[in-house]
Amino acid sequence: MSLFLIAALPFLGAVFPALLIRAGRNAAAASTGSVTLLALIGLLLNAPAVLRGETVSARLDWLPDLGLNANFQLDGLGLLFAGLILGIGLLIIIYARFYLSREDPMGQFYSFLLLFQGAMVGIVLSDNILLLLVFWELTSLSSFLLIGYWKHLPEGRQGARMALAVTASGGLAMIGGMLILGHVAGSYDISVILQHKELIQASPLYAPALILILIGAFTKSAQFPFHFWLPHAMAAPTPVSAYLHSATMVKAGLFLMARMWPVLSGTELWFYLVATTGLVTMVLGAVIALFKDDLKALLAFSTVSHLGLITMLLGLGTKAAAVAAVFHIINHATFKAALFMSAGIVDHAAHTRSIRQLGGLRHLMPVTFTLAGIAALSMAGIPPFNGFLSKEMMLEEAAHAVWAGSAYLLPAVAVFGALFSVAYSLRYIAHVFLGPKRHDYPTLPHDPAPGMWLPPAVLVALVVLIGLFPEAIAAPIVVSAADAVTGDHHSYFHPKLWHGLTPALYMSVVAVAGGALLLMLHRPAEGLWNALPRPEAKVIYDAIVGAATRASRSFTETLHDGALSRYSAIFLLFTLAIAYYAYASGDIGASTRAMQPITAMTVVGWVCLVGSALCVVAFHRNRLLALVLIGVAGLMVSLSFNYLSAPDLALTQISVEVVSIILLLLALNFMPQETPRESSAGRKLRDAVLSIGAGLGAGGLIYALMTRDFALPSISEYHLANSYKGGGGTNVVNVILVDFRGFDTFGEIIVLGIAAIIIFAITESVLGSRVRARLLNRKPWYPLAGDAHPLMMVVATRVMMPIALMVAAYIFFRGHNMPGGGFIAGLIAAIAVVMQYMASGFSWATERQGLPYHGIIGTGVLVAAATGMGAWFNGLPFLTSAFGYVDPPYLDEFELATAALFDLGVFLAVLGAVLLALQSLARFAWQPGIASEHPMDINPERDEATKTIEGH
Amino acid sequence: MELLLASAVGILTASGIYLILRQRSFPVIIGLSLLSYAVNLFLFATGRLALNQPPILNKYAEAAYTDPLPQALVLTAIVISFGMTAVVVMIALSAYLSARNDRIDMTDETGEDA
Amino acid sequence: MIAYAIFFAAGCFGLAFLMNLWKIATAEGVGDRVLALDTMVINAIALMILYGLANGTEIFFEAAMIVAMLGFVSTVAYARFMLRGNIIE
Amino acid sequence: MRLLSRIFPHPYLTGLLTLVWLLLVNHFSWNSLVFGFLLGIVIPFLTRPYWPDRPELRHPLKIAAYILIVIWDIIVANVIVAGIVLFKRNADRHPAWICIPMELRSPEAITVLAGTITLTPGTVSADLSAEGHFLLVHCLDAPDPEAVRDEIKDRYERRLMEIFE
Amino acid sequence: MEQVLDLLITFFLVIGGLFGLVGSFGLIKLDDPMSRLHAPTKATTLGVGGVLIASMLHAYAYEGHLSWHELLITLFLFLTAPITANFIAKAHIHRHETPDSLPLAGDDRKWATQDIPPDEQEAASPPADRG
Amino acid sequence: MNHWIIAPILLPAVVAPFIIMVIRYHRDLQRVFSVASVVALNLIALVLLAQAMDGTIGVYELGDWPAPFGIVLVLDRLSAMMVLLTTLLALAVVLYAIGSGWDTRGRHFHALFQFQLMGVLGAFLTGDAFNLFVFFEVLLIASYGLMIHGGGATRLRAGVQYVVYNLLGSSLFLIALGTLYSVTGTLNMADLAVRVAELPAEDTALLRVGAVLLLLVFAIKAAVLPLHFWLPASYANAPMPVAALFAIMSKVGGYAILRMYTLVFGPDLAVTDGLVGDWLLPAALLTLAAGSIGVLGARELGRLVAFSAIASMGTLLIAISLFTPQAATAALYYVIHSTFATAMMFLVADLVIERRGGALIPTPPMPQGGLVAALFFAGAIALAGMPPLSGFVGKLLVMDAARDSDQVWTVWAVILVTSLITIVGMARAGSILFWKAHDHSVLPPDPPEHTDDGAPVAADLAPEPVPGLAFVPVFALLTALVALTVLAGPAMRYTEATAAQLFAPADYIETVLQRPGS
Ligand code: NA
Ligand code: NA
Repeated sequence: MSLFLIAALPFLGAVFPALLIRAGRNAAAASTGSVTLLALIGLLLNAPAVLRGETVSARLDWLPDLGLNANFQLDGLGLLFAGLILGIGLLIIIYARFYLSREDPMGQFYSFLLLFQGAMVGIVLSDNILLLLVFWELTSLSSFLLIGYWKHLPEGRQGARMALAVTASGGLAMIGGMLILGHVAGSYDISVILQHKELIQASPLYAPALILILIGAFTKSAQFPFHFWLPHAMAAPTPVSAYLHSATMVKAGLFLMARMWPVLSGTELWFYLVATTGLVTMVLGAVIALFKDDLKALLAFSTVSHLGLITMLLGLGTKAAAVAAVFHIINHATFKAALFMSAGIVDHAAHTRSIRQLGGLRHLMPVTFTLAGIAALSMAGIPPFNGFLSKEMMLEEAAHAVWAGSAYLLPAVAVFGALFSVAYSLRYIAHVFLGPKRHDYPTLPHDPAPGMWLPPAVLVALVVLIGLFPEAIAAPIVVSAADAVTGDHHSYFHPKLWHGLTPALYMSVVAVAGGALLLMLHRPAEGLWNALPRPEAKVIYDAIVGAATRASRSFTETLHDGALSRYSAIFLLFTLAIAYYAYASGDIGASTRAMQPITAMTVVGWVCLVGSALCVVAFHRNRLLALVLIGVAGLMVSLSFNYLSAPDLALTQISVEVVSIILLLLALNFMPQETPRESSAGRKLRDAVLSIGAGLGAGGLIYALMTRDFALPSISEYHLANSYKGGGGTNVVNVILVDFRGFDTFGEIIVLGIAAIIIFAITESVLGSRVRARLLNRKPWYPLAGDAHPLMMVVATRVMMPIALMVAAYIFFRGHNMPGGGFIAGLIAAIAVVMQYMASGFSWATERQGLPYHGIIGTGVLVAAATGMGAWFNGLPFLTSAFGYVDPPYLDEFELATAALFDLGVFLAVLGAVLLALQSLARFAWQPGIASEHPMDINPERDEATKTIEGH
Repeated sequence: MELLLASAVGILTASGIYLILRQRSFPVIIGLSLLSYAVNLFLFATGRLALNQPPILNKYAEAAYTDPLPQALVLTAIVISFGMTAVVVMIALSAYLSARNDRIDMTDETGEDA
Repeated sequence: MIAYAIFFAAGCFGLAFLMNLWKIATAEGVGDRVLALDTMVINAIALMILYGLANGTEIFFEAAMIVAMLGFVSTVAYARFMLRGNIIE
Repeated sequence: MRLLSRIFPHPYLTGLLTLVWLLLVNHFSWNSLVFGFLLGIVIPFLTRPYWPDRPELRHPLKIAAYILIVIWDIIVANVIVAGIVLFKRNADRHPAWICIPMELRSPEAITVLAGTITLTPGTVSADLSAEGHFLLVHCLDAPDPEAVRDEIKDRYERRLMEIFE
Repeated sequence: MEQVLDLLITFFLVIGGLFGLVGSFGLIKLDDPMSRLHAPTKATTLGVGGVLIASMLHAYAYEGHLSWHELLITLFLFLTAPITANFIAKAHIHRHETPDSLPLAGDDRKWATQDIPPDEQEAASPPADRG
Repeated sequence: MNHWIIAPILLPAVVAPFIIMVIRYHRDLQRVFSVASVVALNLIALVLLAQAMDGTIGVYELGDWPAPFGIVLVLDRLSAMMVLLTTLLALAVVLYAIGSGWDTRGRHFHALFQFQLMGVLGAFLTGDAFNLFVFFEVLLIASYGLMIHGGGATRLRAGVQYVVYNLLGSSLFLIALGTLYSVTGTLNMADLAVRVAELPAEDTALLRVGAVLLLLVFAIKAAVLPLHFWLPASYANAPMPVAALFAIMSKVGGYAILRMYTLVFGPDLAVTDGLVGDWLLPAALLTLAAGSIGVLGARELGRLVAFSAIASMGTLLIAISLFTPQAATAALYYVIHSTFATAMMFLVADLVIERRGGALIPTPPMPQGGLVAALFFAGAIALAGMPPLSGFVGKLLVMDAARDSDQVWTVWAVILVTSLITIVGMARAGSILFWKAHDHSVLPPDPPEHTDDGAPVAADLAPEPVPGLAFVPVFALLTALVALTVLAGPAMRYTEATAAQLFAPADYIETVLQRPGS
């Protein structure tokens, strides 16, 4: 079967349990099992070739430019691991079916399990380290899900997060290492990398790459000092512990070290990093395991210890050690998985995992006792079980290893570790199964259904058989795996139960005897152990993460506390700094333009403009006054435009000014009339400095610009030259607006339209909220004057408004050739209407004649758009203008231009937008029933009329 | 003349910025309109200054014209900044009415976790 | 002669401008300031016309006209605000 | 007739607007006249909801006379006011409020009167009475308020009565 | 003829300038708010008027055609000046005058500005000094 | 005459006013037209992509005025890609807005939505600097409306901040453009490129100021530290679907930087030497750091996602600021990922908030918790850059691209460490939101008392969600991420070609400045 399919099957299969769970737990389990079985069969179909020494591979380009490709290969090592993963996986699936209770969502469980399985298979089949990284991180994620499977358990959630944090960080480190490695080797394909041992080990980047990769491996395989996450992962359901955290995932680190063994191993650095770490881990794990009362904790630390053992073997760097490592990987997987399952059975049956509450179970659970016993003896390294064989090989290798010049240190420590592992293994038997039967089990335990003890039974059978006939059963796979690791053919592998009185034998006798002795001294030893001060890894971890979280929270919330004024200050400071840097780092030539004369009149204008601006600042607390002063400033700006040959701008500025002020006054009516004094002196100083800086910046920049000529002639010369010929207008500004750059104007009226509908929308939502009630019975800030609609104003408006509209029309029509245009005309027309609103009141006016503001805006934009699209029918681009001259009888000829139509759109959009905005604001004050039925409050004529009517 | 205009732009900018850094929404809005004056004058002046040379073509006589392009740009800018002012006024008003508070900073709340 | 006259008139209105600004800066209360602003607007109209006269062009006329027409709108708006708060009730 | 008044809600206004258009264009041409006239019809038609009742003008011709008088008064008034402003010490001035009872009733007439008062001799029409029958006028310098009141009533209101009512 | 026109133009310009100046000067010199209101509403109006007439004559003298549109501005000013004055006066009355400080409004008893509808009398905050 | 180029701008510009005037009061019709328009936009975008695919550059001279005197729209690989990206995102967002009923919690949602699209698409297509400003303003003002859609005191206050800050930005934009025009005398980007290259070397200071100010403007949109402060409050308080749409808005900033500083102020241009890279890369690194720290520190889901958006902008800007074709390739790939991932996460956040509120404190289990949790998990994986989703590929690409930079170690360290921080933060949030809910100790929270007066009264603005529909776009975005991962090869070939086109601007300039035909 194709490797792609083998790797993909679990992922594809992951959907089945999630769906089939509706069809029942058996269906879910069956589907999961069959998927796994299928993959296993697929794998075994490839086995013969692999055992023959071939390498099966399947390659698919995924991201060739990056070198990340879906390249898979299957060699001995891959076959071994894949076999473990799928084989044990199958047993776990069966076991879990009976282990999980009805409350547990089993579909989810099996889906996660299959995801994990797929990721794991992916790791061991990858021939591309980037691809391997993908699967690597996936195992972290899926194990996160599986550990947190029991959501209601806090230790489950915390364990999951801890495991994720540790393994993921390792994975991230590994990304760095792998990128370096691939860079050095010139490829990310493992098969290629393995060719370049010398190149890689010679590279200066070897050390960082190795360290980063090892961090990845160590975290995954729970090597000291990253071992602490594994015991907390035991909060997961026992099948998960058995599968991920003893048999497979924690072996991924070992797999990686084995994978990279040919290129990375054999250096001092490798030896001291890997061997030492392994050794320390092995001893530490063993010691801690002895003093754990929780069955699973005991097994967890024993796992840590055995992983350390294997790591050490790989670290030694000798081929024989590598072979031993491979062999022990198999053996550990068998007996440890069996032990976990038995622990699960005990937990299930006795509703406790605490050794202190157990003992004497052999009478109640003979089957479990037998299985657990054999597995534990194998773990202890007692003949004739497989654990004995690999431990012998380990001790053999340790015996010949020289650490920092000392020939004894490493063997001694190894024995010490082995001794402890004997002790805890025996304790697992003695304190749980042996001894007198107790009467205080939480519930009376009994052997479980076969479905639950058969899986471990299968593994235990392997434990025994491998122990008895290693050559027959284990040799082929071990050899081919070892070949894959060491890179030579037919590695030496001839384990025997008895091969004479070797140092290894003495060492293991010492270990067994010492172990047994130590177990008898367990009580005092425990007292001693508890007396020892030892750092609790979880406490430290929690402290670190907690501190990090608090730190980042306070960092974030201090900087992003919503103080806009600080945000703006930072923005200004940064801008000034960068701009100054840009300026200072460039060269500036001398000014090239003659300046315009300074006349008395301009000085007066300057004084007024600047004076009004400064007054605004000085008096800004009185908000109404600030608005008056803004009005002055606006007037002065408009005069400046006029003086500097920009009549169009002057017109626009002045009309915009009026509308803005009306808008602001409408808003101010509902806001506080005074701004309180609340800035500290320091704050004011800061702001003053910043503003002056900004002022100097802007002023200096524009001065420098004005006093220099264009480096190259401006494109506006073309506009001047073609405005009349091509645009049909003599007001170049207007022609630019409606023709050369009509598209800008199109966008601009849309901005206005949007502004208006936003204002409308806000009004709607505010008036639709609780605010409305408060608005309805709000009291004015100050007592109001009488005579809301004074007679004189009303009468004057009746004349002024039509005239204003007339002026608007005039401004509109002349715009193309003289200052003016649709925009200004629109504003004037709007102001004319507003005049009416101010005179007789909004409600009266709208009751007399409601204007469809939305419609006007929409029409405006659509007219402009339609005008633009008109050009399409001549096969010309959007907004291409056309104009011609009409010569009617009796009258002089006049011009017709599509630009005028476009300008009409502008006119309408502006008119509608301004009115909709003002109307929305007016609605805040509008209260039902106040609509006066008369245009003016006081009207003697009207009163007389009514009197005479009453008279008759 | 250039000096006067530049200094005016500078002072308008400074005044505007100072108000924008205040703590209540209304002065900030006032500051924004002062700033928009400054920016409009700035943009306008990038066409260089000319007296009595409005870009209205004279069909009959050769005449000098000031640069019309910045004027068109400023017109667009004025319109847009008007729209923006309208919107910000409205939002500020609604914010004040809804929150009974016209502070521009939201530090009075525990984070901004709305 | 006319040139001098224009210069004289402009001088007067310029001076008037400064007086208005002075009033705006020093007056107590808003009412007087609005009045001063209104005056300023009217003076501005005069100045625009004079500028047109001085340059012999009518291009600046519309600006003056619009100011004349709209200047009073903002003045009325300010006053209405002082009277009624809501200017288009 | 009704149709006519519907199309021409305010004939005087139409005339005024046409004139305004011609002034705007600032040189006479038939185009302008026609176009201005059209607008002069269209615009009042659009705005007539805001000017429901059409004012009655009894003697339109007397308007001209009135305008001339007012213009003359304005000129005189300005000289006087200038004199007061420039040469009279504030202490010597006698500012005063005066209340003017009006016979005029139509809002248009009242407005014209008030406007005239404001534009002429040191007087500003400040406010209207609650029922609109009295005008509150402020005098810049009026040693004898009664005289001022009588002059206003005699010189302006009487003429306006002739024109409007 | 030229000279006459020039003289006229000059005359109107000078008059205009002076009146404009006086108007704004009055704004500063006069010591009570209502009196200040007189100066601009008239003097300034005439000041602008003078300039406008000058401008019309100037057009006649130098562009050869009579320019009428200055009349528009005059029209606008005459139309609007009373309104602004009226409003500013009302604002003043509202904020600074009491019924006792004004003459009695005949039979109508109250002046419009002080004739406040009962439901609008009480305010959120006590009227502070708001000029 | 090929009018396709302007279609994506005109269509929404016409649909929106139509919605405003004709069907203002017909919610369902509005929905129909809005969706129809977005679907049409997608088709148009595909056509444009097909046109740009082979590397030809399309120019549309508005008003038939030759460049540089008129405004031109330019279609190249980059703009085509960004346009399609936008329309795809828009489809997901508009469907979600309808499905969740968000579009009915205030007025004119669909009109504003269309205008927003118009602005964004215009910004991607225009070849004129000032026109770019106009489209920035269009998209900004529309975004103001969308950001405060639905009202509510806090949202409105955040809205004020958002608007004010961006108004500062707009002012800066005008100053920058003015400066550039005043020095070069042109506004057309291609013409700018030509003229900038011809500038005398002894008179560069003013141009440099203009160039750097422009960069700052774009940096604001791209939320580059320390100009990012506007983002968290705005995004966190905006309606989540709107925030999802905003995912493309920050990309506009990135796009503009990439466009302007390859076309006009190219990396090897002497005049603007050392203006960009010198500080943009460090700033980008800090942005990434600040973002991930914010993720870890967040108390509230909306802010968590907002900060992860900042982080992903940081990663993007790292790639951009390297200014090499390889880095640009990575950046463009990452743009796609970041847009979809951020948007998806905002939508998921909305699913969560609608069910149990946004505060990161344990509450009882929510309806459809499993499904939402799965989606959250996927989104978190994508944003944290974990396998198997495109974030991982993108991260690898960026790191790989940084290899030749002398900052390589810093870049790698920052990227890897921040990924870890993000992972921890996301795990924390997910565990609180979805696992802790099942803890037996968790009690339902007290009903919040009404502090928020601005909130619309439920009665008159009751949302009418189409429950199933809300999940569709979320899954669609997830699918997009998966597709982007699986098809990373083809995708990267396109971005590679795009980057190549960007770094060889001669063709662009040539095509724009001479009229096709003549
Ligand atoms: Na004004
Ligand atoms: Na403005």
